[in-house]
Amino acid sequence: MNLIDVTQLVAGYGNNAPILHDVDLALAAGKIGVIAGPNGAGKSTLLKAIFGLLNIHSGDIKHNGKSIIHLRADQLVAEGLAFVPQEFNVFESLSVEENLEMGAFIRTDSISDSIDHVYEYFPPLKEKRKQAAGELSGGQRQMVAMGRALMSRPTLLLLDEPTAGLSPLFMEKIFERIIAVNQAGVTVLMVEQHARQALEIADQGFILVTGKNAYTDTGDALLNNDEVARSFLGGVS
Amino acid sequence: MNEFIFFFNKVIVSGAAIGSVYAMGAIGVTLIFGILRFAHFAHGDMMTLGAFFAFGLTVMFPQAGQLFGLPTGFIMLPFAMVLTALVAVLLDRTFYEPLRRNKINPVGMVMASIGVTLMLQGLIRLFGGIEARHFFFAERKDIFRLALPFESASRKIVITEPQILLFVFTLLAVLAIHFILNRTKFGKAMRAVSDNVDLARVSGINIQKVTVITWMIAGSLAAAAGVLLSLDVSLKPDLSFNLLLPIFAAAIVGGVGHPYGAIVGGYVVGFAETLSIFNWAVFLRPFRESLPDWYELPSKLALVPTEYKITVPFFILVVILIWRPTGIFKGKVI
Amino acid sequence: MKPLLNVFSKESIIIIICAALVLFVFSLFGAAFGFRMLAEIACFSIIALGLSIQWGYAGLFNAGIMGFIAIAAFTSMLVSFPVNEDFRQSIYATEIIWVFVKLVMGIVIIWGINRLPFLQTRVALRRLLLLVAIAVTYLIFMQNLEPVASGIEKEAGFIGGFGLPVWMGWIAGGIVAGILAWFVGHICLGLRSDYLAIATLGIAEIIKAVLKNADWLTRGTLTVSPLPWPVSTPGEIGFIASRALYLTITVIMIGFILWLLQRAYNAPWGRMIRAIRDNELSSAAMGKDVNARRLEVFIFGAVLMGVGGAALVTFNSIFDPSGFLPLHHTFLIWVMVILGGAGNNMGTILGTMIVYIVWVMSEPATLLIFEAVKYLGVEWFNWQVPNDFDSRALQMRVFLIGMTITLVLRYAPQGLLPEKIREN
Amino acid sequence: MGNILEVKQVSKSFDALQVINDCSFEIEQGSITGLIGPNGAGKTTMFNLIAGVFHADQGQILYQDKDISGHKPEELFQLGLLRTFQIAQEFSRLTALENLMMVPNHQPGESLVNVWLRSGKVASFEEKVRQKANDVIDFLKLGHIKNELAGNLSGGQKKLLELGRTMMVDAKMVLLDEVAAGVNRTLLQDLTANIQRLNRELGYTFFVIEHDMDMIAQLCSPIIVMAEGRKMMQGSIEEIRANPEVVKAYFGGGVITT
Repeated sequence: MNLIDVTQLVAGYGNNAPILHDVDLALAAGKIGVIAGPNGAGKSTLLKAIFGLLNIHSGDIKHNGKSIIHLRADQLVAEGLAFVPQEFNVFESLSVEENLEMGAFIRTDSISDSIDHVYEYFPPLKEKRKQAAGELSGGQRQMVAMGRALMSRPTLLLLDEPTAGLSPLFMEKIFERIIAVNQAGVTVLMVEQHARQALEIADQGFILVTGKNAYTDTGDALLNNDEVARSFLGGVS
Repeated sequence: MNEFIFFFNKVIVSGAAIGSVYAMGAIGVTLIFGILRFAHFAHGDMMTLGAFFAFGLTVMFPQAGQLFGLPTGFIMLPFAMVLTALVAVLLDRTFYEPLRRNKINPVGMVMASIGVTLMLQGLIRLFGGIEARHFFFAERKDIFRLALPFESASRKIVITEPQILLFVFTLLAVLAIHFILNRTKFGKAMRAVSDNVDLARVSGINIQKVTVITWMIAGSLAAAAGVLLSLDVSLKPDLSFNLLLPIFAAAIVGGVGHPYGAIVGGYVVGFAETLSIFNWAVFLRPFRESLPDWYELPSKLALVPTEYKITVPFFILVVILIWRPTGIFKGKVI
Repeated sequence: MKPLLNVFSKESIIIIICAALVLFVFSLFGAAFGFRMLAEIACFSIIALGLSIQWGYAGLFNAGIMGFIAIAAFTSMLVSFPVNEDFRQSIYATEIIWVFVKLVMGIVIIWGINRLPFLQTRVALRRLLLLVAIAVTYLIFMQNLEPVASGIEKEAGFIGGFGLPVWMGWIAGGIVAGILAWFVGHICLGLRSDYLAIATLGIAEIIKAVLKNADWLTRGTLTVSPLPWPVSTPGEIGFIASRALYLTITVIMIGFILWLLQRAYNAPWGRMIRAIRDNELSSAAMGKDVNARRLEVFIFGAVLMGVGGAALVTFNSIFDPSGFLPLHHTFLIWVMVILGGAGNNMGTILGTMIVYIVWVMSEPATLLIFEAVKYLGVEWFNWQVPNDFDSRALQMRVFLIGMTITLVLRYAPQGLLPEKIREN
Repeated sequence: MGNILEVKQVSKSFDALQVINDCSFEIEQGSITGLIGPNGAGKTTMFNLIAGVFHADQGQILYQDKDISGHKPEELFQLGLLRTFQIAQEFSRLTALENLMMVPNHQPGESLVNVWLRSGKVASFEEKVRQKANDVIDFLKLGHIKNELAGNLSGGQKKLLELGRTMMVDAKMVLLDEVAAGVNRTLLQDLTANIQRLNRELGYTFFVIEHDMDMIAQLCSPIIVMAEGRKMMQGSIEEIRANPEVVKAYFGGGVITT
C-alpha cells in the first residue's frame, strides 16, 4: 500500500481560482519522491495542500489509507507527517536546541535521544546548540529546519526546496543527509529545483506543469526519458 | 539628609510600587501583542475585575488574613488570579476567537477589545458601584517607619505592608515568568508562536492551547497587579482607564512582544512619573541663603503638575515612537 | 442590476425604520425634545462622517475622537464667547501675551538649533542641545505661566473669548482639530496601526486633563455657559423654533459635507485612497506617497470631527471640560459608524440616527427596568437597595455599547450598509 | 549608450543572514537585461534594493548617474523607475481599468482642492487618463475584463495588468519580477512581444528576473547570473550555457529548455 496517496486533487489559495488541477501522486513507504517542474507549476502548492495549508476544492489525500484532508496541522504532525517550508523555517529567536524541542511538541515521552539523533545527522548543530537560530548561516538553518521536522519522528517528511539558496557544496551535503534520513526509514517527498540531482537520488519523480501532472515515473526512467530531459532537465548532462 | 529621605519615599518607593504594577500589566499586554498580535485594550479592566474579585472575597471572609498574619486581600490574591484567568480565557473564547476565525484584521481585534472593556466596565460598576473602596475596612494597614542611623536624618523611611508584598510578589512573578518562558514546554512554545506562528503551526504546536495559556498568564498577572495596587491605595472602578496608557507605554518602551522589556518599561514609566511630579524645590530649600536675591524660591518646583501626570507616559511613548519604534529591546512588531 | 436593487431596498427599509423611530420620539416626548434630539443627531453625524472617512477610507483607528471634539469645542468657545472685560482691563491681558511670546521665542530657538548647519553632522551634540533647549523653554514657560494664570483666576475668573461670530468659532475649531491631527498623524501613521489607537487615546486624555485643570483658560469645573448660538436662542423665539433653526443649519452643513465627500470619493482622489487601502506596497511602487495620503485623510476626518464637535457643544450651550467622556464622545461614535457601515456616507448617517435614538431611549428604558427589579427585589427578597442604585443602573448602557461593538464586529463587520464597490 | 543603472558593491543582510554579498553590475541604457540564478540567490532582494523597498547596508546604487540608495519607492517612480512584483500585487477591489487609471502621478484629481474647486480640469485630465488606460487594455487584449474587479482575474491576467501599469506612464526603466510565472504560453508570446515593442518603440530599459529560460533566451541580452548574493558572471545566453561553473550552480539539472 502507498504511504501517501493524492487523487484528483484540485486546490488553491482561499476561494481564488485553483492552482492544482486533478493532480495525482502516490508514494510507497520508505521511498524518496521528488516533485519537479518549471516555476509556477504548483510544486510548492502541492506540498502545502498535502499539509493542510490550502483550500481543497475536490479530490482526496490519503495517508496510510486514511483521508487527511480535514485534519489541522498539529493533527497531521500527530499522524506522522512533518513539513519543512522553504522560507522562514526556523524560530529565529529560539536557540537551536529549543527549535528542536518545538519540533517534538506533540510528544509526551523523553526527547533527549531524538535530539542526540539529530546532532548525529547534523554534527555542526551540536556546537551551536545554545545559539539563536537566527544567527546561523543558510545551510545551518536548513539543518535546524530539517532537524526540527525529524523531532516528531515522522513517517513522511515533506521538504520544500531544501537546497534553495545554498552553494553546490552544501547542496550535496543536504542531499546526502536526506538519503541518510531516508535510510533510517523516513519516507521523503520533496520539491526541488535542482531537478537532475534530485532525480538521481529519487525513487519516484513527479513532474508538474501548470498545475497538472506531466510525467510520473521512477527517477531513473525520467532521467533517461529524452523528452523529459529536453523539456525539463536542460541539454547539459 | 532629610531631603534625600523625602526623595527616597516620594520617588524611589512610590516609583517602584507603581512601576511594579505597570510591569505586571505590561507583561500581559506584551505577551498578547506578541502571540495574538493585537493591542488588548481590555487589560486595564481585567485588572479592576481581579481587584473586585479579591474585594468580594475579602468582604465574605474578612477574618482570613488573621490566620496568616497577612492582609486578607493578599490572602485572596491567588483566588482572584485564578478567577480572572478563567474570565480571560472565557472572554477569548466568546469574543476574540470567533473574530480570529473570521480572519479579521488586527485593528478589528483592537476594537473588539474596546467593546469588551466597555462591557466589563459596565458590569463592574453595575455590581460594584462607582465609589472608591478600601481593602482595610476590618484590619489595620501596617506602615513601617524606618529611622536611619544618621544624626542629620530626622525623617523616616516610610513603606507600607502592601508595598512590601507588592515588591516580593513582583519579584516572584518575574522569576516565574522567566522560568515558564525558558524552561517549560508551553513557555517555549509561546516564544515560538510569537516568533513565527506559521512555522509553529506546522511544527505541531497546538496554537489554541498556547493561546489559552497566554490568556491565563496575562489574566492572572493583571489580577495580581490590580489587587496589589488597590491594597496599597484604594479600589476604584475607573482604575483601569488611567492604567491603560502607562501599561501600553511600558510595553512599547520595552519593545513589543518582549516580556523582559515590558518589566524594564514598567519601571521606566513608573519612575518617570514619580520623578516628574516630584517637588524639586525640596532640594533647593537648604541653599535658600546662598541663592541670589532676585531668585524667589517657588513653593512647588515640579516638572509636571500632579494633575497632568497622565502626560508623562504619553510623552515617553511619543519619544520612543519617534526615536526608536522597536523599543529598548528590539521588539517584534513595528 | 439585481444587487443594486437589493441594496436600494435595504437602504429604504433602514430609512423607514429611522423615520419610524423619529416619529415615535416626537409623539412620545413632544416636538421640543424631538428637535433637540435631531439637532444632536445632526452634530453627531458630522463627527461620525469624519470617523467614517478615517476608518472606512483609510483604515485608521482613531480611539481619541473625544480629544478632537474637546479641543475644537474649546477653540470655538474661545473664539465666539463674549469678551471678558475684567480680563481685558487687567494687567494680565498683556502679560499672558508676553508669556506666549516667550514660548514662541523658545520654539524658534529650538527650531533654529535643529537647523544649525554645523550641527547637522554631529547628531549626538544636536540631540543634547535640543534636549536642553526644550527643557529650558518648558521650565521657563511653566514658571512664567504659573503666576499669570493664578492672577487671571483670582481677578477675572478666566480669559473669556474674542466675541467673534459663532461660525468663525466652528471653523477655527475644525482647523485646530486638523492641526492636532497633523501632529499625531506625523508621529504614528508610519507605524503599526495599533499605535495610532494608543496615541490618540492618550491625546484625548491629555487634552481633557489640560482643559479640566487650566482654569484660567476654561474655568475648569466651573464650566462656561451660556455659549452663544449661531441662531436665535430658545429664550428669544422658544425651544421648538430655535432648535428647528439650529437643525436646519446643521443639516445644510451635512449636505455640504456630503457633497464634498461624494465628489472626492468619486474623483481620482477616491480611487487613489481605495488603491492605497487595497495594497499599500503596490501603491507605493506606483509613486503614491502612502503616508502623506493617510495623513491627509486623517486630517480631513479630524476637521470634520472638530466642526461637528464644536456644533454639538455649542448646541448644549455649555462648555464643561469634565463632561467629555470617552464613552459618549468616542465609542458611541464608533458604534454609529461600524453599525451603519464605514465608508458609506448614507450608512453612517443612518447608523448615527439609530444608535443615538436607541442611546437616548435607553436611559428611561434602563431606569424603568431597574425600577421594576428594585421593586421586586424589595417586595420579594427584602433586598437592601444600594443608595447609588440609579447611577449603577445606567452602567447597563455602557455594557450595551460594548456589546453592540462586539456583536457588530462578529456578525456584520461591514455594517448595515457596506461600502459600495464601484463598477464603471 | 551609457549605463542607466550601476550597482556598486552592494551588501544586504537580514539579521545574520547575508543575502546580498558585495554585488556589482551595470545595466546598459536601452537593453533588456536578464537576471537569473537559483532560488535564494538574492534576485528578488536585489530588486527590492533597487526599487527602494529595502536599503542596502553597504554600497551604492546609481540610477542615471544619481545615487538612489535610500530613496523611497514613490520617489523612484517619479524618476521613471518602475517595477512589477513576483506575486501579482493588484488592487483587488478596483476594476482592471481603475488599476491602470490610478497609475499616473500628479493627476489633478488627486488633489482635494482641485476636486472641489476645479472640476473642469479634473474631468478633462481624467478623460485623457481613461483614454490611455483603454488603449493599454486593448493593447494587452484585456478589453473583455476591463470592468471586472482585479481580485477576480486569473493569475496571468493580473500579470498582464502589472505590465500594463508600467505602460501608463513614461517609464525609463522597468524591473520585471517573474512576469512569466503562471502565464500560459500563448499569452507569454504576447507578453514577450509587448516587452520587445516597448523596448524598441519607447526606449524602455528592462531588467528581468525570470526562470523561464525560453523567455530569457528570446528576450534578454546580456544576462546576469547571480549566486549566493553576488554576480557570478554576465554574458549572452550562449556564453552562459558554456560556462561550467554556472551549469553546476544553476543548470546542473535545473529548468532549462533549448
